[in-house]
Amino acid sequence: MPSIVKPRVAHPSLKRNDVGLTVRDYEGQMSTLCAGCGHDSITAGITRALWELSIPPHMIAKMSGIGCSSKTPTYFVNGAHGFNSAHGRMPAIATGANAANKELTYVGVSGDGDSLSIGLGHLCHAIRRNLKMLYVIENNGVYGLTKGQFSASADVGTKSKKGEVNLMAPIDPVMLALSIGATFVARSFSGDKEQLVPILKAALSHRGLALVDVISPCVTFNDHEGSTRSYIYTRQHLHEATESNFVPPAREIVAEIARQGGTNVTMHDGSVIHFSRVPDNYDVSDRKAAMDYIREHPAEVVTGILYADESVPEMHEMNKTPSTALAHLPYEKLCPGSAILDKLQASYR
Amino acid sequence: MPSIVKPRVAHPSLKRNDVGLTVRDYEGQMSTLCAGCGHDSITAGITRALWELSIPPHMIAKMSGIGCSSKTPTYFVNGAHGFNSAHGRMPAIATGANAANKELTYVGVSGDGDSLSIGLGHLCHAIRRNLKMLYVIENNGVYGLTKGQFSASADVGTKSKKGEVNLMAPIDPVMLALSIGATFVARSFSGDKEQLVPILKAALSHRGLALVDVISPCVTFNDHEGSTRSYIYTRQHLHEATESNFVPPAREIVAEIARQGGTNVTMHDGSVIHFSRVPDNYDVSDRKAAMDYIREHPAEVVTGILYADESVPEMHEMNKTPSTALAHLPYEKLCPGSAILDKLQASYR
Amino acid sequence: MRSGINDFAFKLASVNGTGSASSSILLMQAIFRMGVPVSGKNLFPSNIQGLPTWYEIRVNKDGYTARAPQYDLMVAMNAQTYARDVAEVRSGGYLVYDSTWPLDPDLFRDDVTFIGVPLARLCNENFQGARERILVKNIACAGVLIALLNIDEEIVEQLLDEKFSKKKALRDSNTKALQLGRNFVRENYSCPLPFHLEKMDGNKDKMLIDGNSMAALGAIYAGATVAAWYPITPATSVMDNFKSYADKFRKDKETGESNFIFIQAEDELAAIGMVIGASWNGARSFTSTSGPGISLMNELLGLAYYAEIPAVIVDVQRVGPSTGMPTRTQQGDILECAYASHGDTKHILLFAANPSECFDFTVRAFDLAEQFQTPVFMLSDLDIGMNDWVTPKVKWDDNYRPNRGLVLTAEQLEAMPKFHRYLPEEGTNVPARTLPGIHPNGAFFTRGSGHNKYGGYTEVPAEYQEVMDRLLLKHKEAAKSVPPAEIVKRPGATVGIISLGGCDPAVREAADIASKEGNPTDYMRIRAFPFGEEVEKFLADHEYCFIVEQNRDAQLRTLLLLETNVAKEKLRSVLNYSGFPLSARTVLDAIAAQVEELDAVNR
Amino acid sequence: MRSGINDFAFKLASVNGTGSASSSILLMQAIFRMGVPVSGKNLFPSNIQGLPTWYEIRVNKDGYTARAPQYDLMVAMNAQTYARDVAEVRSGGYLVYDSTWPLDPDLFRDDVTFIGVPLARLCNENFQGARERILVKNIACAGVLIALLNIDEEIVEQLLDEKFSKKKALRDSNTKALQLGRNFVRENYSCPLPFHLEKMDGNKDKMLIDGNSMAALGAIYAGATVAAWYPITPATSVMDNFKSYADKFRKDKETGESNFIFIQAEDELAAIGMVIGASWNGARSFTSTSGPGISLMNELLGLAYYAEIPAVIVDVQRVGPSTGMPTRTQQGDILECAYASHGDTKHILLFAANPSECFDFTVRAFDLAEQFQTPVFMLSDLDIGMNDWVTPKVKWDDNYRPNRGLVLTAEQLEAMPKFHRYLPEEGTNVPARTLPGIHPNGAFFTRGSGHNKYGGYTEVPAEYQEVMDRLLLKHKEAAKSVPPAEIVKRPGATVGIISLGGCDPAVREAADIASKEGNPTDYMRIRAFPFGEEVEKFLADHEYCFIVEQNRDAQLRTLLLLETNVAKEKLRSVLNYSGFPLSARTVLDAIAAQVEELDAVNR
Ligand SMILES: Cc1ncc(C[n+]2csc(CCOP(=O)(O)OP(=O)(O)O)c2C)c(N)n1
Ligand SMILES: Cc1ncc(C[n+]2csc(CCOP(=O)(O)OP(=O)(O)O)c2C)c(N)n1
Ligand code: SF4
Ligand code: SF4
Ligand SMILES: [Mg+2]
Ligand SMILES: [Mg+2]
Repeated sequence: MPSIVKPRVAHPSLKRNDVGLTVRDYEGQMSTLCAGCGHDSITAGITRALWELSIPPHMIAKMSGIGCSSKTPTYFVNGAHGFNSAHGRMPAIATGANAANKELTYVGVSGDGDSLSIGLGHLCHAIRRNLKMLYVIENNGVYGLTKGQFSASADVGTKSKKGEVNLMAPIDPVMLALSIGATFVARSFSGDKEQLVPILKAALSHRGLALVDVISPCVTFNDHEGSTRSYIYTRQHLHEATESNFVPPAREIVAEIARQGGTNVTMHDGSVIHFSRVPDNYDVSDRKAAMDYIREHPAEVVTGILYADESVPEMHEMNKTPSTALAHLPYEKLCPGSAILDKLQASYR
Repeated sequence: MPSIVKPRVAHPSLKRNDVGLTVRDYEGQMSTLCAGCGHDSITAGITRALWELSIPPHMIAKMSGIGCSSKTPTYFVNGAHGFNSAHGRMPAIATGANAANKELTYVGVSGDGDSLSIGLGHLCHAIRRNLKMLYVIENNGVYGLTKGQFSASADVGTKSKKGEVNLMAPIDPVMLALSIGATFVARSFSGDKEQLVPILKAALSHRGLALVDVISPCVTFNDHEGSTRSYIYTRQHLHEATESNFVPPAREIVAEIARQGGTNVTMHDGSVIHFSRVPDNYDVSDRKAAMDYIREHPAEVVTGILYADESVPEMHEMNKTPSTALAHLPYEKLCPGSAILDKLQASYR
Repeated sequence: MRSGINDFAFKLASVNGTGSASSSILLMQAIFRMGVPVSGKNLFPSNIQGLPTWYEIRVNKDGYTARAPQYDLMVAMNAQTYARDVAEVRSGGYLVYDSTWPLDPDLFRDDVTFIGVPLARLCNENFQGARERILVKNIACAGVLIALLNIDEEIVEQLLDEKFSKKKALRDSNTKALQLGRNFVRENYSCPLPFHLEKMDGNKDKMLIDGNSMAALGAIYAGATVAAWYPITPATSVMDNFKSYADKFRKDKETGESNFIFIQAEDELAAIGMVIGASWNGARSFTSTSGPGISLMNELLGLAYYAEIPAVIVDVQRVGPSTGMPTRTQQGDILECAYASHGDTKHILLFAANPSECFDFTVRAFDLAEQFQTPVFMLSDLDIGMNDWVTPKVKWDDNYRPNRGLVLTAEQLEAMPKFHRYLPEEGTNVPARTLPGIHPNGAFFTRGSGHNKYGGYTEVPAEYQEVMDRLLLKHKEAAKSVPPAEIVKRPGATVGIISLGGCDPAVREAADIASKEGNPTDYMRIRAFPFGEEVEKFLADHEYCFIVEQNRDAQLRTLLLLETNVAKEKLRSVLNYSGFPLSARTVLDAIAAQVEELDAVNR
Repeated sequence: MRSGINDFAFKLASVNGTGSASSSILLMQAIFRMGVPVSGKNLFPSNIQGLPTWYEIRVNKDGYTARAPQYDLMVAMNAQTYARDVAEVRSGGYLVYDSTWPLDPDLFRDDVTFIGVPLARLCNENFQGARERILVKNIACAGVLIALLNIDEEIVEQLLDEKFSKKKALRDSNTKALQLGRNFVRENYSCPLPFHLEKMDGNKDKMLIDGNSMAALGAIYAGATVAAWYPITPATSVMDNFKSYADKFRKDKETGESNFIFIQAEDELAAIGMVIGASWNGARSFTSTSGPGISLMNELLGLAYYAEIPAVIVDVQRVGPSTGMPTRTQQGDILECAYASHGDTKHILLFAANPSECFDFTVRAFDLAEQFQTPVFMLSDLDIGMNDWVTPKVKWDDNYRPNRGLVLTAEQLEAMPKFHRYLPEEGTNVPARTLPGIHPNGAFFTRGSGHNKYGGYTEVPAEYQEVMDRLLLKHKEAAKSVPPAEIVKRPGATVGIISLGGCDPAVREAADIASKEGNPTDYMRIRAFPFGEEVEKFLADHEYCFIVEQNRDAQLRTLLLLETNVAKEKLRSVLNYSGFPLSARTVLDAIAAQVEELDAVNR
């Protein structure tokens, strides 16, 4: 959460969007994440998507929980309102915020720890309410900020930095969301901005809750024994400062996932993930087909918009609220007045 | 939770199980639920299943949260240990209990409110840990004990006693569990003991967590406007004691679900549920097929054992604990002793 | 003793789920309409059907509405609890029982008059169907009481007309049942009993209503638009009522749109999260809950405190700890609310003493929450919240406008070079806030992590402390804005009684009795925390004070001890944590015992 | 002033994620092995890489290990914080900087000696690759300090040998880097500085370790078998260490089986639920967490209190409220822990003051939790938990056997007609419990709802109260079993200082200084709640007491005020809630200011 003010150089030649702003106007503070962290790439993607959609910065509400991922709202759209709340509670707080003011664009950023463990119930219920918001899970399989414990999305067989092997079945946010009726589900990879930005734009334009699971490698805690020589230095000695005390310089992993056949991407720890894209003729309106497609491709991480249904009313529609924000309704519309109170009280006898 | 001691008449002719006990020995206190509540039928089913499996009563741990359903452990196996804990936390408490003593048989009873709202995260993570236990959700679509609010399993379009219509997509515990890797998933109906008891027995014999979702009609709050004349009496007057103050006498709904074609069952509110059974050639070992089968039969409540996988290690196996209960390991096995402490401390310099 | 015209108490013992509460309420309403001050306590179990339940009704021409210490008449309709119920009748009192079956001779008492009415037989002979028979039995029983207690029949008939205006059949069977009961006693016993009712004019400007309804109405009038909650006894009916009122008063006639949103959350953590999110975004938002919910809200309450976000929490207290006794009353959440959350926190609490105050204080809770940008707890309890009280009608000033506190307008922001979230004007302790979406200059970043007065993230000690110190001053400052303690002085009093919330009727009655007995005491009813100067003064002015409250650990005393200058020895506790509403007798006995003790020491 | 041989302080300013903490610890270890009392405070940010971080090291031949008030030497390796760092050097002190790049002339100070070492250049010239260069720069810097402070080279070499026994290449580059730094200063500056190190024998029977390791070890030795937790700074390393030790000492050599289970829960609500479930079932079970976790555990802590289930919670406190400053230290959870949960509750707290006590008190926490069948909090804080302290080695008595409290055996149960869960023997307050599965006669039903002394469900006031009253007595009774306060008396003292936990070194040092200045004070270190008689006595025996603690709201003072007979005026607060460990200076200044104030009043 520390933030460092970024030097803002005005480039008069920069392209402007429909509200007259350049992409620089959608940037935030300087990131304090580890160099090369996948989350920073997602930040760049979100920045771009919001700019391309020409959403006025002050009409954006950036919501997050706690974690490295949840810090990132500081790093995009300085001119937006932000709420870095408590671990796991973002969906609940976003629900309240959205209830109060439907006029803003809600960008929720969370981590796999934040959303699949402590906040799992809230995520599922936000999905049920079909809250209109972009909900990004920056999914790295670990708890970054608390130094590398497994998250619930860690695959069976994954080794942690401490050498533990995960044996529990992962919770795949995509399958979970599909199984409980989510109306927009997508997956992407932090390193593929070409794919990510359009997905984010589609998600931001969705009628209800748009869940975007973005695989986002953690530079620092996705390493495993032996993969990186220098790590040994810090891991070796039992009696070590508990601060993660050396983070090797690393670079962001970038890869464009090929339309045909997909792409192998090597992670910081040397492991290889096969990313694929859903085929062009893929039907995003068939929930069962989406689940089938994912199950039929167990060896790869299927990316793209996996399911979208624009027919389901979002929370406000279900609740028939007026078109203006509840927060801004004039008090005169809200108070029944003394005459009604007197009448009502007269009936309590 | 109030309990009334039941008169215990000894029938010398009653059949005895392998540990020499009659089914009466597996009964509990007199139920204080509403007459006709589906939960009481499930209690009877659990009683029967435990008796048939000849599990010594004191080797049974009955775990529950809070709700009408969660009260039921008082109503079976008086001689077992019971823990009526806090709302939604049963899976967590059961996890700890199981961790401490793997030798007991864990019978978890919960409600759809208890497990699909406040306790949803704990349920999902207990499934991931594949905790060896029977986990029954007594699913009535409402919060019985707090008087009839919708639970997360209420279907779209359901009307509450107060006349509200539910618009949110339900969380189906079966689909949810299947999507996050549950190793045993079944569904049944409280009124069909013929089906329920064998399912419960299979579940109790499962290697890990066996989730059994039992549709269990709530007599009192599943009624909707107009269905039952007499209800009008209590619902009418705005200014009414908040205590649910009249509960009409009702009878348990009993129905045996036909193997072929299934069975229509009329609920207390006059609505009809079509229960079906999975076909005889149904393959319980195929997770994808299970999800498909359910999705392909949207108009009916598919019952039976829907998925079972005995190949996945349960929590203790994953953690390689000894065969005896951790709680009963002698202290001598646990304490490294002074010599090791001295040596260890000598190294901290 | 007290028994006589318009001054007696009776109790109805029954089984829950039979509709007995409805007929008890019918009687109460009738008595209320007769102009006689009345109070009713519904003592119900934590289940839905089939367990013992009681309804106590006290009538008192002088307006004392605390729980009655003993019963002149018992209506014992529950075989399961006969023995207990018989034992509770005062000597010289009466007991009504269902004589369809003979009563165990062991249960008879020489000093009590037994009135047998074959209610079951009468109903079975005259009605068909199990359902109907159960229901009408209660009405028949009401008929019995009409005769015995001289309850105005016309009023009862009118009540039934109102209740069943659209259900002729039900209306008719009710009348029939009423008459069955009434006629049987009239024919077989001399009616009315020596203590009974007579019309009077004791309920002017009063109504008969529960606190949860009034709290809900308060939220409506305060302009709350976002209600988020999770069901829990005894707080559920706050939200049930809010929803009903909102459906009635907040739906746009033309468009059918709802000028509110009502969210049943997945749990209490979510409920308070939603309230915080909505308040952050400028809506008046609230939740209602009870003890277990407060425990679960602890973490986020700290966030709201530290990030300075308004939040209104209506806490209808029940008996703790843990699940405790969910259908019994207590004042056990005082400390949990005052200091909720880890780290250094202090919250604003309001203590409502009756349904009318539930309304007033809920409205004020919203004003205070926004004025001080912090969580405000409106504390009531099961007794106030779920029982019907004879309570003054509240007045509404149509000139009232919400105090939204310092919220910058678009114009103000336009004229502002830079907005700093936590920078109050020189000499004040509450900074201005902005609402998202109002103006680009108002954008800021909210966080529960360390921040400086500009709103920036910090780990610098002085910057962190500066904000924390101001929060403390802000809380202190709120003492001037919360409802002051209510103080009743009596000439010659040197001792004070201090109490709060639902203890009020019992304490007032006790003080009156003591005064009549020559022991005048002053009385201070605490209505809010932080405490104002009047509280300090009252404490300073009295030799010692008895603090009457309904919990084991003297939580109000604790708060007074910690947050005023009072010396420890001054504060003596009178504690009742039985789960039942307080009676004047309990207060008097406890004080008498302590005074004796004090005298013994001084001697 | 204090500077001189084996009596000075220095600070290393760096960027986190560069490995600087490792080299700082290397220096501390070397100093420790030289026999010189030393303390180190790692002041790190709440992120993983790239932000300012500091490491403060104080050496003091007299064993004062509180945070040093000012620095004789600053190693300023972070350009971002130069200005701040330069300002913090004491007049007459020294500053080491990287002279690869010129220093902004504005930053120079006349009263400080600047020592430029071209560390980056040296490393770039001698090493390849960005990764290695970053790492060795810290070691080169350590070389500089070896020369300047006369740190024993042999010891450092030996430490490196131990550290890299299996990594020859790394070992070699470390030596090379060390020499680069050392040689450069030796050649360019006069070494050592006037203040520097000399071997002595000040660390006999001591070790250098952090509190979280020791708490973990305590859990191992206490026989804990079920560990459940959710990661949170600064408590995470308790569990990391528990896991490491358990893997080492608790794996069956023959079978490879683990005689423990380690569960990373989905959140803190689950973690405490697991502990309660496991304890209920007879395992020694614990969790470790920090403030936000305690808030989330509130509801279930009430369940454990009321249903009387043991539970051990290691709370490593950090700065609140809310997320606060996760990597800073505070004592802000005292009240939250003492009265956790809604309703009337009181818990047992232990306050460890150093790593050795973390071990002892964790062991005792298990004994107390089982003896009193209730949650017990072992409170430490970030400073104790995560910093390395020179702390006495603990002794282990091999005759120790866990105090499991009253647990009935199968034999006892066999001989028992009927077991009643909450029925203690006459005159005692702790009932016997049974463990599931032991014997059919031991089966009982546990609930958080109202229960009577037999364990049956109840809503009857007297039955409920009876259990609640006993719980209060039980808590009181624990005062005799918890670690008593540690009291240090000085002749002539009329004033007392009271403190707790990690304030201890600073308070001791302050008391020594005050005493030397002719102001003797007595000192009482509270080690547990409930308070024993010695606490009452100390309070009674002193005219007034200063209570030194690290939070804004005087939480220990609050607890003393509430739970002893002390008069309010006696207790005066000295508060430090900066997030940094306390120094003696802070204590002395605050006391002096208050004494002056008191004198003014008395004059
Ligand atoms: C109540 C609470 N418990 C624990 C923590 C500690 N904590 C901070 S971030 C985090 C996990 C973050 O993991 P994830 O959401 O995956 O984010 P990442 O850092 O991996 O991006 C935890 C456990 C906390 N802040 N609050
Ligand atoms: C923390 C907390 N919040 C709320 C409640 C109130 N409460 C008791 S039971 C219940 C819901 C029960 O619903 P379900 O689990 O479906 O059980 P059912 O009664 O329908 O069988 C609620 C909300 C509580 N006991 N604890
Ligand atoms: S620890 Fe991992 S997730 Fe966190 S900032 Fe560093 S690379 Fe990113
Ligand atoms: S309220 Fe419904 S769920 Fe509860 S006991 Fe009655 S019928 Fe059963
Ligand atoms: Mg993560
Ligand atoms: Mg239910």
